[in-house]
Amino acid sequence: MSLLLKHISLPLAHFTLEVDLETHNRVTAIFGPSGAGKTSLLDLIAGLRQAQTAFIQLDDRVLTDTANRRFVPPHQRDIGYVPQDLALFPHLSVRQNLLYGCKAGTATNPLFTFDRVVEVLEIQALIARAVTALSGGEKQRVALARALLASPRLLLLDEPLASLDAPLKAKIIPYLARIRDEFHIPMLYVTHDRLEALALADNIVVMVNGKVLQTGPVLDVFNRPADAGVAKLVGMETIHPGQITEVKEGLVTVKIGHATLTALAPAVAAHEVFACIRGEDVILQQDAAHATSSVRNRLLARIVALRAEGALVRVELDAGFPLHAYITRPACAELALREGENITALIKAPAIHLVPR
Amino acid sequence: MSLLLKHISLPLAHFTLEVDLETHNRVTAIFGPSGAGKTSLLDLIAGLRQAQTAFIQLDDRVLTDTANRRFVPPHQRDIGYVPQDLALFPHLSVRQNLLYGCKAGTATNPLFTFDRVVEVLEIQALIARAVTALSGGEKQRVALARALLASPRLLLLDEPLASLDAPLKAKIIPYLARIRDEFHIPMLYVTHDRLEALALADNIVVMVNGKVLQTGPVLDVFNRPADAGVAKLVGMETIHPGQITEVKEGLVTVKIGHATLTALAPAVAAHEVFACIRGEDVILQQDAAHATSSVRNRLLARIVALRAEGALVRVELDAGFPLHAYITRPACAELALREGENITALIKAPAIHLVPR
Amino acid sequence: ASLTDSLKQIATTYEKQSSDKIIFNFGASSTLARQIAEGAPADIFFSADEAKMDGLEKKGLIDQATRQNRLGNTLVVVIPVGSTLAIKSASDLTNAAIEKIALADTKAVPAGIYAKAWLEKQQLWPAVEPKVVATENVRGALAAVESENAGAGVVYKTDAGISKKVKIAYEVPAMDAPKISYPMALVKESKQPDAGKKFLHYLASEEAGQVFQRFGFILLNDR
Amino acid sequence: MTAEEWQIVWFTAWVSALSTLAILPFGLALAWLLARRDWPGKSIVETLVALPMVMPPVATGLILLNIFGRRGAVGGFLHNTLNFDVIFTWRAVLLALGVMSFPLLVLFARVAFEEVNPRLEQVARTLGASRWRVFLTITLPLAARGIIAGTILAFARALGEFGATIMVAGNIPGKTSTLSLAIFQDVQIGDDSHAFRLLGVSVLLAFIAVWCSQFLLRRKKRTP
Amino acid sequence: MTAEEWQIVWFTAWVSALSTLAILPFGLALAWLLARRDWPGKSIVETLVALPMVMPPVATGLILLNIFGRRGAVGGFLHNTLNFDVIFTWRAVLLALGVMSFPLLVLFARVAFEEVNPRLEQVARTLGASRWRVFLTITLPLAARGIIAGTILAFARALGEFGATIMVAGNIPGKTSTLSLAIFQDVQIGDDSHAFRLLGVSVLLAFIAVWCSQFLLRRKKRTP
Ligand SMILES: Nc1ncnc2c1ncn2[C@@H]1O[C@H](COP(=O)(O)OP(=O)(O)OP(=O)(O)O)[C@@H](O)[C@H]1O
Ligand SMILES: Nc1ncnc2c1ncn2[C@@H]1O[C@H](COP(=O)(O)OP(=O)(O)OP(=O)(O)O)[C@@H](O)[C@H]1O
Ligand SMILES: [Mg+2]
Ligand SMILES: [Mg+2]
Repeated sequence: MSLLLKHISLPLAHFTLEVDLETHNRVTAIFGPSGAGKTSLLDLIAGLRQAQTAFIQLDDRVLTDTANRRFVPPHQRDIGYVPQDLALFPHLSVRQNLLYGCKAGTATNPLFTFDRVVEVLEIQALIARAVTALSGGEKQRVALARALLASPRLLLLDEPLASLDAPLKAKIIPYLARIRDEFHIPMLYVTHDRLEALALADNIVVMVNGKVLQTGPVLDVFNRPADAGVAKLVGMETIHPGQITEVKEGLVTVKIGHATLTALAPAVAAHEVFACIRGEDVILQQDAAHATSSVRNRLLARIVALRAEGALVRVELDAGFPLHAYITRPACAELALREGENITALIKAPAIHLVPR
Repeated sequence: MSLLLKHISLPLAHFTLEVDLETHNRVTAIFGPSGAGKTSLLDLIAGLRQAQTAFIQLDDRVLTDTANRRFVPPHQRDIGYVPQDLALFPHLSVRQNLLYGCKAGTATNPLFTFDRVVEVLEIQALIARAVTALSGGEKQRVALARALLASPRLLLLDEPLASLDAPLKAKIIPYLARIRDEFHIPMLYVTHDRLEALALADNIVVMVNGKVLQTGPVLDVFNRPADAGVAKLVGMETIHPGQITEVKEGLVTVKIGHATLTALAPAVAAHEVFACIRGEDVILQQDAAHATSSVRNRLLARIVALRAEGALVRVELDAGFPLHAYITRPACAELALREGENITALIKAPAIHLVPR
Repeated sequence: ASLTDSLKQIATTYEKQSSDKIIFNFGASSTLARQIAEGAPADIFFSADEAKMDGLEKKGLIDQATRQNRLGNTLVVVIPVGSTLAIKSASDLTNAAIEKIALADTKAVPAGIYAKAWLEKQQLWPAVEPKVVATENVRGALAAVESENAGAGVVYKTDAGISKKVKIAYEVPAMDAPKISYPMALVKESKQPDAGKKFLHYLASEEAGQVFQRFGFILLNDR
Repeated sequence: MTAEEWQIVWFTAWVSALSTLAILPFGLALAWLLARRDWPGKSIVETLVALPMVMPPVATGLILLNIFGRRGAVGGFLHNTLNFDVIFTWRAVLLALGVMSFPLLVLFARVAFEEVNPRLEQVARTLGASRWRVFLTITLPLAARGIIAGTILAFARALGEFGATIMVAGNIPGKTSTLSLAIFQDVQIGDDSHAFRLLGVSVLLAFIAVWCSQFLLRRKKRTP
Repeated sequence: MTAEEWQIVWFTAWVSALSTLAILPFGLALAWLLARRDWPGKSIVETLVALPMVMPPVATGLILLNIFGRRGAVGGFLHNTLNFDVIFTWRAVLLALGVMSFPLLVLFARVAFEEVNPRLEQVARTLGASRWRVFLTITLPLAARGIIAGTILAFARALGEFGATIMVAGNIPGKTSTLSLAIFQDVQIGDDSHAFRLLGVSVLLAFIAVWCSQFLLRRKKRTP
C-alpha cells in the first residue's frame, strides 16, 4: 500500500486537523491522546467527512482532490471501516449486518470466508440475534466482521479491540496479522495499546491536537519519542529486533545489533523476536570492571545524548544498538554523566522482555 | 458498603444470569469475557432491567425484592451509572449533560465540585460544546463526570476508561482512588485491564456465562485463579502485599509474608507495595545448595498442589507466602515433582515488579 | 334533499319502461352549477332554485328551450317535538322564547335564500337576523332544531319529515312566501340530448308527478 | 381588507391556535401512553382516535351535535346545571377544530415518542430524575421534531376544517364564521375573487405557522 | 348489506388504497428531499404541500375542477387530445383522495427520515452500497415506523374525504360514490340508520388498516 495524504485541512472545534503524511507500509498505527483527531482523519479517508482542502491518494488512485474537485464516493473506495461508534444497523439481524457489504462470489481468500471470520471472532452463536441486544464486546466484533467481509482493499480500524478481554484480543490480533501478511490488506489502526501496535504495525503516526507530532517505523518512534509527551503516550521501553541464537534452561542468547544479551526465554518459542527493555530497568555504572554484580548483561556504551524529562533524565546510549535508560536526576548528578563519554549499562536478563515477531 | 445480591435470575440470550454475591468492600472489580453478563448485572443493580427473581440490598436498604414486590425506582437509588454505551443526552450541551444529575447545594465534598471534576477529566474546553460532536474518549469522560456530579452513594462503572490513552488513565485512576478513600463512595468497576483492577479494587468478581466463577479479594483471585480460564482472563502473575524494608542502589528488600526478597526499586518510592511475580519467571530447582547461580532470591518452598493447565503445569507453592510457578510438562516430569515435597524456587530480582499500594 | 328519494324512485320506474340508464349526481345546487360551469359532463340539470339555473343560462350552458318548472315547495317553521311554542304567524319568530333560528345558508342554499326572502317580505328580517344561525344546508338546520339549540328552524315542507324529533309548527302560506320552484333543463354540452329530452319529458308526466306529490312537493304548471 | 374580513381572519387564527394548544396536553399524554405502555384495548383506542379522520366531517359534526346539543348527554348537563351552551358559539368552533385535529397530533407525537431511545430515559433516571422530569427534559425535547410537526399540522387542519364546524357552530358572521366557512360560502355563491382573497390569507397563515415551526426547530438545533 | 352497499364499500376501499399507493413514491421522494437536502424555495414547497390541509376541501375541489375540468388547462388538453375525461369518473375520486392525503404522508415521512441517524447511512456506503441501495436498505426501513403511520393516516384520510371528492367527482351512485359521500347523502335525507351502518363499515375499514399497520410494525420488530 501507499497512502498519500497532502494539504489536509479540516477545522475542528479546538484546532484544525492538518496532516501531510505518506506511508508505504502494510499497517500504520495511529497513536494519540483522546481528542487528537484520529477518528476525524479516518472519516476523511473513508470519504465520510469533507475537508476544506485535501488530497488523498491510495496506491495510484486519487480518492479526494479538492483542488481538482475530485471526490470518489464512499461506496467506490473499497475501504472497510470499523468506526469507533460501530454503527451497526439496528433493524437488521447479526447475519444481515455481516452480509451487508458481502459481494457475492468475491470471497476468494479463505481467510475472508463467512465461516472463518465468524469463527475467529467467536460470533457463531450470535448470528441469528438482533444486534440491539448484544453486549458491548459482541457489537465490536460484529462491526469488525462486517468490515472484513466486505473484502476491502484498505482497512480503517478505530480502536477495534477496545472493549474486549485479553484472551479474545490475543486470539484476534494474530488473525489480523495474517490478513495483513497473507492478503496484503493494508490497515490504518487507531489504538491506545502499545502491544497491539507492536504486534500489528510497521509504521506509527503520533497525533496531538490535529498535527502529526512524529511518524516513522514503530521501533523508531517507540525507542526515540520526539518529546516527553510522545514518550508518555507510547510508553518508556526501547524495542529492538533481534535473533535468538541459543536457548538454554529457560535462558536465551539474543543478538541485538552488534551486542549479544542473555534473556529469559519467551513464552512462545521463536527465532525472530523484539526485545523490549524498559528504560527504568537499565542501570548505569561508572566502573564496570571493579564492581562485582550478579547482572548477566554488561554492555559498554557511549552516551549519545542526555535529556531531562520531568523528574527523570533520559540517557540515550549506543551499546552496539540504540538503548536508553531512565535514571533519577540525583543519580545523573552523582555519576557526572556527560555526552560522548563511555559508561557500563547493566541489564538483568529477566528485564529483557522478548516478543515473537 | 455492603452490597448483597441474592437469588438473581435473569434469562439472557444464551444463558441465565444467576448471581449470589455479597461484597463488603469499597471497590469490587468485575472481570469477565465479552458477553459474560457484566453489563446486564449493572443494569439490574441500577434498576434499569427487571429480573425474574432478585433480591438486591445496598447497606441496609432493600432496592429490589421480587418476592415481596419491592422495587425502588431508579431515581431513588442514589446510584451513579456510567453505562457502556454512555447514553449522553444528544439534545443537551456538555454543560447541561454534566449538570443534569447535579443536586443544587449538595456538593459538600470538594472532590465532587463541578470545577474539580471537570479539571481532572480534562473536559474544561468542551463545556460549551454539543455532545454529538465529541470524540469517543471525550464522550466517555463526559459520561463519567456526569455520574460523579450526581453525588451518588454507589458508582457503577462499565469500562469507564476503555477508550482513553495511557497518560489520561494514569491521571484518572488515582482520582477515582481518592474518591474511594476519602469519600467512601463504593464502586462496582467493570474492566478488562488488570492494572486498573489492581489500582482500584479490593474485591474481584470473575463472571463467565452469567455465573460467578470466583470471587474474593483481588490478590486471592489474581494469585489463585479457580481454573485455567480465570487464569487466562486475569493474567498469570501472583501478587502479594509487602513492605519495603531497605533500599540500596536501585534494589530494595521486600518483606512478603515470612519471606524476604530482593527486587528492583519501584519507579515511585513507596513503603507499602504489591509485589507481582509472573508464574513463568519462577524457576524451580531440585538441589539448591549445589547449584551456583546468579539469582538473588532463593526460596525453600513446599509444593501445595500441582495442576495441569494446557501445555503448562501450575505449581502452587508455600514459600512463606503463597507463590506459584508455571513450568512446562517435560520440566515437571524431569523434576519429578510431587505434592508435599520441598523444592527451591528461584526468582531474579528484576522479575519482581513492585506496584505502590 | 327530498328530490333524491323521489328521483330515485322515478328513475327505477323509468328504467323499466325504457332502455335508458339514468345516472344521477346528487349534490347541492350550487355545487352542481359550479360543476357544470367548469365543463363537467352532464345531460340534465335539476336545480333547487331559479338563480342557479339563471346563472347557467346566462353563460349559455343550458338549452333554453327545454327549461321547465314542474315542482314547487312550501316553507315551514319547525320546532323540537317537545316544544310547546305556538307559532301562528311569521312575527312569532321574534318571540324572545326563541333564542336562535336555524336556516340553511341564506346566501348560497336555496332553502335559506327563500326563507330570508320570506322574512324580508314580512319585514321581520332585521328583527330576526341576529338570531339566525346559518347552517350548511337543510339537514344542518334540522339538526340544530333537533338538538334544541335552535328554538325554531325554517325548512322545506318536504324536508321537515327527515327528522322525527321536530314537528311542523307553522306552514308558510303560498302568498306570503316567494315562489319556490325547481327548474330543470337540458345541458347544452350533453352527449345524448335525445335521451335527455325523453327523460325530461317523463319527469313532466303525470306518473312522475304523483311520485313527487307523494313526497310533499307541489306540482306547478308553468311551462 | 374590510373590517369584517379582518375579524374573520383574527377569529380563525386565534381559535385555531387555541384549539391546537388545548388538545396539546391530552394529545401528548395519549400519544405517550400509546407509545410507551401496553394496556388492554390499546388498539381500540388507537382506532377511535383516528375516527374523526375516517368519518366524513358531517358525520363527526352530527355526533358532536348529538352529544353537546341541549338534548345531548354532555350538552344537556351543561345547559341545565351551568346554563352553559356550546353549540352555535365560538366554543363549538373550538370543539370541532379540536376534535378534527386531535388524531393528527396524537399520531405524530406517538411516532415521535416511539423513536426516542429508552436508554437515554433510563440513564436520566439513574441521575435522580423522576419519571415526570425525564418526560419533560428528555423524552419531550427529543421528540420535539415530530411534536412540532404534528402541532403545525393540527393547526393547519384547524384552519381548513369546515364540515364539522358548520354542523356544530353554524356560520354566524362575526361570531362563529371562520375563514373556511367564509370561503365555502363565497365558493357556493360564485364569488370566486373574494374566495381567493380569503384563501390567500389562509395560505399566509399556514406559511407563518410553517416558518415558526422551522424557526423553532432550527433554534433547537443550535441551542446545545 | 345490499349489493349496492357492497359496491360502495369495495369501491371506497380500493380507491382509497390505490390513491395511497399512488402517492407513496412521490410522497417519499419529496419527503426525503425535504429532510435531507437544502435547496432554494424549500420552505415554499413545504407550505404548498401543506395547502390541501389548510384550505377548506371545497376550495381544493374547486381548484382541481378548474384544472381538470374540460375548460381547465390539464383537463382540456386530456379531453381534446386523448378524449380522456377525469371529472365525474373514478379517476377524479382518485385524484381528490390523493391530493387530500398527500400532505399527511409527506410530513410524516419527512419527520421519519430526519430521525434516521446519518452515521448509519455513511457506514453503509463504506460497505459498498450505492446511495440508492442505502436508501432502500437503511433509510427506508429505519424510517418505516413513521412511514407506515403516515400511510395509514393517508389511507384513513382518503376514507373520510368528502368535500373535494364531491366537487370533482360528484356523487354518482355506482360510479363515484364513496362511503363518505353515501354517508353524507344518508344524513341529508335523514336515513340515519343507514348512515350509521355505513359509518360502521368505515370504522371497520379503519380498524383493519390500523391492525395491518401494527402487524407490519410488530413483524418488523421480530424479523432480526
Ligand atoms: N463534527 C465535529 N465538528 C467539530 N469538532 C469536532 C467534530 N467531531 C469531533 N470534533 C472535535 O475534534 C477533535 C478530534 O476529534 P476526533 O473524534 O477525531 O478525536 P479522536 O482522536 O478520535 O479521539 P478519541 O481517542 O477520544 O476517539 C475533538 O476535540 C472533537 O471534540
Ligand atoms: N436485552 C437482552 N436480551 C437478551 N440477551 C441479551 C440482552 N442484552 C444482552 N444480552 C446477551 O446477554 C449476554 C450478556 O450481555 P452483557 O451485555 O451483560 O455482557 P457483558 O459482560 O457486558 O459483555 P461485554 O464485555 O462485551 O460488554 C450476551 O451474550 C448478550 O448477547
Ligand atoms: Mg476517536
Ligand atoms: Mg458490557
